[in-house]
Amino acid sequence: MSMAKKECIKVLHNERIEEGVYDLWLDAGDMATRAQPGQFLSLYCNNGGRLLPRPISICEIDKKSKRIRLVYRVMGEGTKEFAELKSGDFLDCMGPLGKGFTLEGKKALIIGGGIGIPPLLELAKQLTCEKDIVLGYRDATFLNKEFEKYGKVYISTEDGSVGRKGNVIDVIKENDLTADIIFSCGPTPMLRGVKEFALANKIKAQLSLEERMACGIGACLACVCQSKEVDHHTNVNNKRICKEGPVFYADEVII
Amino acid sequence: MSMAKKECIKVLHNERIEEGVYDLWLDAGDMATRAQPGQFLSLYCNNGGRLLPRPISICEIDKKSKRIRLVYRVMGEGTKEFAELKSGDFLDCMGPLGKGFTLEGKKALIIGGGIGIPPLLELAKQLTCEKDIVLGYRDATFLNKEFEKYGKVYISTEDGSVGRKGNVIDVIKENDLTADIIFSCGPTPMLRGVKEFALANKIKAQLSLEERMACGIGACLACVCQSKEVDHHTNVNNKRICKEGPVFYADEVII
Amino acid sequence: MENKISKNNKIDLNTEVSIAGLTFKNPVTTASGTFGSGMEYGDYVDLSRLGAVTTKGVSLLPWPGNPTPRIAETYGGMLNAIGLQNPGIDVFIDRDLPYLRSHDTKIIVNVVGKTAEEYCQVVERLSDCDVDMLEINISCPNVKEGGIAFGQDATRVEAITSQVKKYAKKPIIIKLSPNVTDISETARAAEAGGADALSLINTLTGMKIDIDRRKFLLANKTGGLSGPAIKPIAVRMVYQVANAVKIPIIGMGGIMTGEDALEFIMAGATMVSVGTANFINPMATEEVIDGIEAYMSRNQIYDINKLIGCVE
Amino acid sequence: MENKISKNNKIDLNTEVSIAGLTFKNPVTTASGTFGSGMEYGDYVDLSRLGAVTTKGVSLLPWPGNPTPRIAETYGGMLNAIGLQNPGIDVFIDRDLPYLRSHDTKIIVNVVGKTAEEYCQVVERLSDCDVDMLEINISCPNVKEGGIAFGQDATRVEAITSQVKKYAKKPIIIKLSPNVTDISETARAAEAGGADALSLINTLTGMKIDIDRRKFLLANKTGGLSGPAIKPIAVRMVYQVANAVKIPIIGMGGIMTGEDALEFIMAGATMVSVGTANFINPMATEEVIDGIEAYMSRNQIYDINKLIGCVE
Ligand SMILES: Cc1cc2nc3c(=O)[nH]c(=O)nc-3n(C[C@H](O)[C@H](O)[C@H](O)COP(=O)(O)OP(=O)(O)OC[C@H]3O[C@@H](n4cnc5c(N)ncnc54)[C@H](O)[C@@H]3O)c2cc1C
Ligand SMILES: Cc1cc2nc3c(=O)[nH]c(=O)nc-3n(C[C@H](O)[C@H](O)[C@H](O)COP(=O)(O)OP(=O)(O)OC[C@H]3O[C@@H](n4cnc5c(N)ncnc54)[C@H](O)[C@@H]3O)c2cc1C
Ligand SMILES: Cc1cc2nc3c(=O)[nH]c(=O)nc-3n(C[C@H](O)[C@H](O)[C@H](O)COP(=O)(O)O)c2cc1C
Ligand SMILES: Cc1cc2nc3c(=O)[nH]c(=O)nc-3n(C[C@H](O)[C@H](O)[C@H](O)COP(=O)(O)O)c2cc1C
Ligand code: FES
Ligand code: FES
Repeated sequence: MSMAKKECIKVLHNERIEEGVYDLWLDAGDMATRAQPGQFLSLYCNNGGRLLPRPISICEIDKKSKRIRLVYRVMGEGTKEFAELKSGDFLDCMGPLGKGFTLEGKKALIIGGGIGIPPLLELAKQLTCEKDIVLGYRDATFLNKEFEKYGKVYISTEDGSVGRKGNVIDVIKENDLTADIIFSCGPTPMLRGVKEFALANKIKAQLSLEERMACGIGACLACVCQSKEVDHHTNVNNKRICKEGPVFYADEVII
Repeated sequence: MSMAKKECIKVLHNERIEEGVYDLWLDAGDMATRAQPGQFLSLYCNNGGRLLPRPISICEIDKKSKRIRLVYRVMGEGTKEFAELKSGDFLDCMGPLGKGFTLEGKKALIIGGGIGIPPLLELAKQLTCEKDIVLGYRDATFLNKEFEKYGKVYISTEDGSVGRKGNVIDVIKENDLTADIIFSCGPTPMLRGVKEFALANKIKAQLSLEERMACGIGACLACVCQSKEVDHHTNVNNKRICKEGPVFYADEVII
Repeated sequence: MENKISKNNKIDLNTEVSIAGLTFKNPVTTASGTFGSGMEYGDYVDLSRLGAVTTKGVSLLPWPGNPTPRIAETYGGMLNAIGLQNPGIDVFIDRDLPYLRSHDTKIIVNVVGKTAEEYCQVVERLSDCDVDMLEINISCPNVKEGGIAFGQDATRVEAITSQVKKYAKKPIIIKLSPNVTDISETARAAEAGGADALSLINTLTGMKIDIDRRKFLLANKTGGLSGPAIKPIAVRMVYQVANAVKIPIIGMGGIMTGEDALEFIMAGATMVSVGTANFINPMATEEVIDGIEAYMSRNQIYDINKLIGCVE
Repeated sequence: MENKISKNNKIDLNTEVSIAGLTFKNPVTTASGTFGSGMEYGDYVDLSRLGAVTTKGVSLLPWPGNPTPRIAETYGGMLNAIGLQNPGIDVFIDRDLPYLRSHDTKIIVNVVGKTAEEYCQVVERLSDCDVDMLEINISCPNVKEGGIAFGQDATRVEAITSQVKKYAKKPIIIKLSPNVTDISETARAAEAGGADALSLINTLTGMKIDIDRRKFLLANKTGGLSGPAIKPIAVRMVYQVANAVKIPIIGMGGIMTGEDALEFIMAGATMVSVGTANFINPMATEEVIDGIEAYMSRNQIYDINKLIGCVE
């Protein structure tokens, strides 16, 4: 019967790439075949005290070798546990989940902030149009070299240690970047800024949102965001980030 | 300040020696130096859902290499978890705990039943007097070869597959075994039989008892057995198996 | 798909139970609010294997629910303050019901309201629908009106039960709150009001504080605690209620495995619901059924009904 | 032993709190019944580091407690039905008290009885002893008489509090039961009766069934649930009570770490007790203190009193 299931997946590689940021490759089997940029996996902890899944976006998909790459930051006990995984260990996962990015546009602006940067890598890879890439960090950078293959990369850091001191919007304005489609993922204040910029410049924008999740598959209604229109499923102004999202058009949601 | 503590101990070896019975060697450091036959260790689970320690008696002590051997049977989820330990893994332990066997007597009868057999091995090793060893199993035997170094070994099995068909008391009676001291560990019905035999034959007997434990160090009063005299500590007819025991003289306790 | 042994077992084992004259193929249903409208789990489990599907609470009009964050993880459990978001009875009847009916399982509809009248209106709307039982949720801790306010007071439990009964053409289950001094009192009140069955427990009110931000983790401040952490409380309450009333009980609270379910059955539950476990393992419901069957075969118990309330 | 940084922190940080005119060097004490008479943990922790030691419940005469098994493990917690075994007030005064007094910590004596008179008699016997506070346990779920029966009814809570107060020369803490519909009612009743402080929560009544033997796991059938599983309920109740009364609160229920303790403090507790955690880690009390201090340094909070009830 079951087409989808929770699976025990082998860890191929797990490495610290920056203070508190880890790079994890999974032997994901069918999950890799089905995965789309912008979708996420639910990862489960080993420690029985922590029951809920941790949603982590897909950073890269290698359909040929059926591998999926995740890049995550250690935030609490669950991600701390993941940081200790070694090659050959096993991890319970479910996915790919949610609705990812829609590949579209002629000139794209990819805007990532902090740990919102990883999900944009596979997007950048799959997106064939012309693109500018703006990455905002607090201080230390990661993954930026890998983006260079896919477009021109602009960097901002809060402390000015790399690239421009400031935020992604500062970089965009300074460089007069423009596009007919924006793809963005990052902290909510940044997404608000991106939405505002997109509106002001009449650019279509796809934003990847975050919320605490329990089921990850649309059943519990934990992860809603406010939607502009009454949503078809909920019949109220709510959309489920795990199901209708995590990627939404900026004008669909109130953030 | 602390002399005693909960420690993270390295697993040297963990091997199945019989269906559901495992042999575990720990790199026990100071614990090994202090350990006495009949004492136990509190082992903690890795899975955060299972919080209480599992008491496991010490089977062998290697003071020179500071190693402790435990032999345990998989009963529930906790021991199932221990069964999966591999050399090099770490395990949280506390101990050695409780009061072990008092080495005494001129002619000893060592009587073990099932998973009560392991704690008698170190005793047999340290006890210098003459001794007969009676081991009762349900079917498959384990550790019996190792006891042969220390005395004459008699075996009973419930199904008669090895040794005499029947229980340890049958073997003792059949072979007219006698002694001035009995040391015994095993299931409660067997210990009752041993106590009865000891009383009838006026033999002093030390019995190792079992009860569910929470603290393992005498604080919670979970693990009491009924004592004949009003106990000094509790001021009622109760003794703590983890503290005054697990080894008691047969006439101290009501079982 | 299934191997021979389990096929044979199914022939030998009777897992059928009945409540209020209805027969369920096995005692396992889903806990309201944890299984969506069933559709979401259709990819993971065969809904036709379940004794029943219990739906998310449904109200007269659409409810938007509480602001986020709506959930928080706790040790061995979770808090939720969804606030009974639901699309309202019309969408439920038009969209969710036909989907559920296309499976060979019973349908239990969880009903919520802000006033006694609203409960009755939903019950009335469902009277002529093809559903099997109604579960009246008078115990949700996450909405200001209705919900738990009804469920904590025996007099009000009896009153709302008898009101709802007037409008109901289907058997009525009253879902009890565990946030009470003596659950056998509210249970007896529901029985006196004419309830056909009881379900328990709903969630226990709890709170989590984010110490770094020094703020409540949930937007709603408090939420309902569920998951394995609460199982011992739930089993105790089922045992207590089974000894206080004659009507059948649907037991829930932290069921993750067949073994957990059997504790509730032995304590006196005729059926059990799997809730939070669905989030941790989307195949949990089927695995609970498998676990119960495996226990029965292992212990040569051929009729599940022999296990109901058998603890000594 | 200690490094410089922690020495310095101690100078900079004020962890002193006060209750009923008494000053405690830090807000951490032990939960009654989980720390023996203190002696058992003396090998593992430096008792002089604790704000206070709270003793096991002590009664007039020795109590033998319940038959075994007295405990059962549950998911993220445990059930206990020790039944308040204790050697009686005489042995306590002769043996345990001098040991505790030899350490630089406050002593809180937990008092139990089967009747109101018995509580009063124990309190009277302790009047002239060198103890700091008395904690009246009217909430133990594991004894037939006294205990929880008193603690679930507001009228009786007020009555017993005022009776006990007549005999007490030391400040009185009333320990509340969580097995109630509305804990702020019993809290207000204790305050009205003259309690100097409240402690909460005692254990939640639970049950575990051994499905293989089809019997209750505990000889007493039911037991009290404690440990991290219950923390969200305890934090909620502390917050609720802090908003209902003016007297200080000692919070407990599942505290394993300094972070857990801080949740209770932010919810409104002036002190916290570490209970079940001692069984899991005998150094838990000291580690909770270390954790609180580390949080304070990290967040540059120099006075713990600023954190009491600060959640928003
Ligand atoms: C769709 C989606 C995609 C994500 N992709 C990534 C990614 O690619 N890389 C990455 O580092 N992080 C990502 N996150 C955030 C990540 O899920 C959290 O950092 C992680 O769950 C924290 O777990 P923890 O146990 O370490 O923290 P704790 O705070 O101990 O977790 C406690 C609970 O809160 C939840 N939680 C805590 N923070 C968040 C958060 N920000 N979002 C959702 N749930 C949270 C946890 O899942 C858990 O249930 C994503 C979140 C979402 C919703
Ligand atoms: C002093 C002492 C020495 C022991 N020595 C040995 C030994 O050398 N080898 C061995 O195989 N077993 C020994 N046991 C029994 C062993 O402790 C249990 O088999 C084990 O705790 C079961 O844990 P579990 O998680 O597998 O079972 P579960 O049933 O899942 O455990 C649940 C809880 O019950 C407790 N529990 C279950 N059975 C027992 C029991 N028989 N005695 C005490 N607590 C129990 C567990 O510790 C745990 O807290 C000893 C017990 C005691 C008291
Ligand atoms: C996310 C979530 C939503 C819930 N929604 C409802 C609901 O709509 N109606 C209801 O009666 N109970 C609701 N409940 C309570 C469950 O049905 C169940 O009573 C409770 O969670 C205990 O079972 P569990 O521990 O197996 O989850 C909800 C529980 C959760 C976790
Ligand atoms: C084994 C055990 C014995 C207890 N004995 C007592 C007691 O004698 N008096 C009392 O007031 N509370 C007693 N309690 C309750 C605890 O003091 C505490 O209120 C409860 O366990 C919750 O805290 P925790 O989760 O940190 O353990 C006992 C708890 C346990 C686990
Ligand atoms: S996490 Fe359950 S609906 Fe999104
Ligand atoms: S286990 Fe706590 S006193 Fe023995």
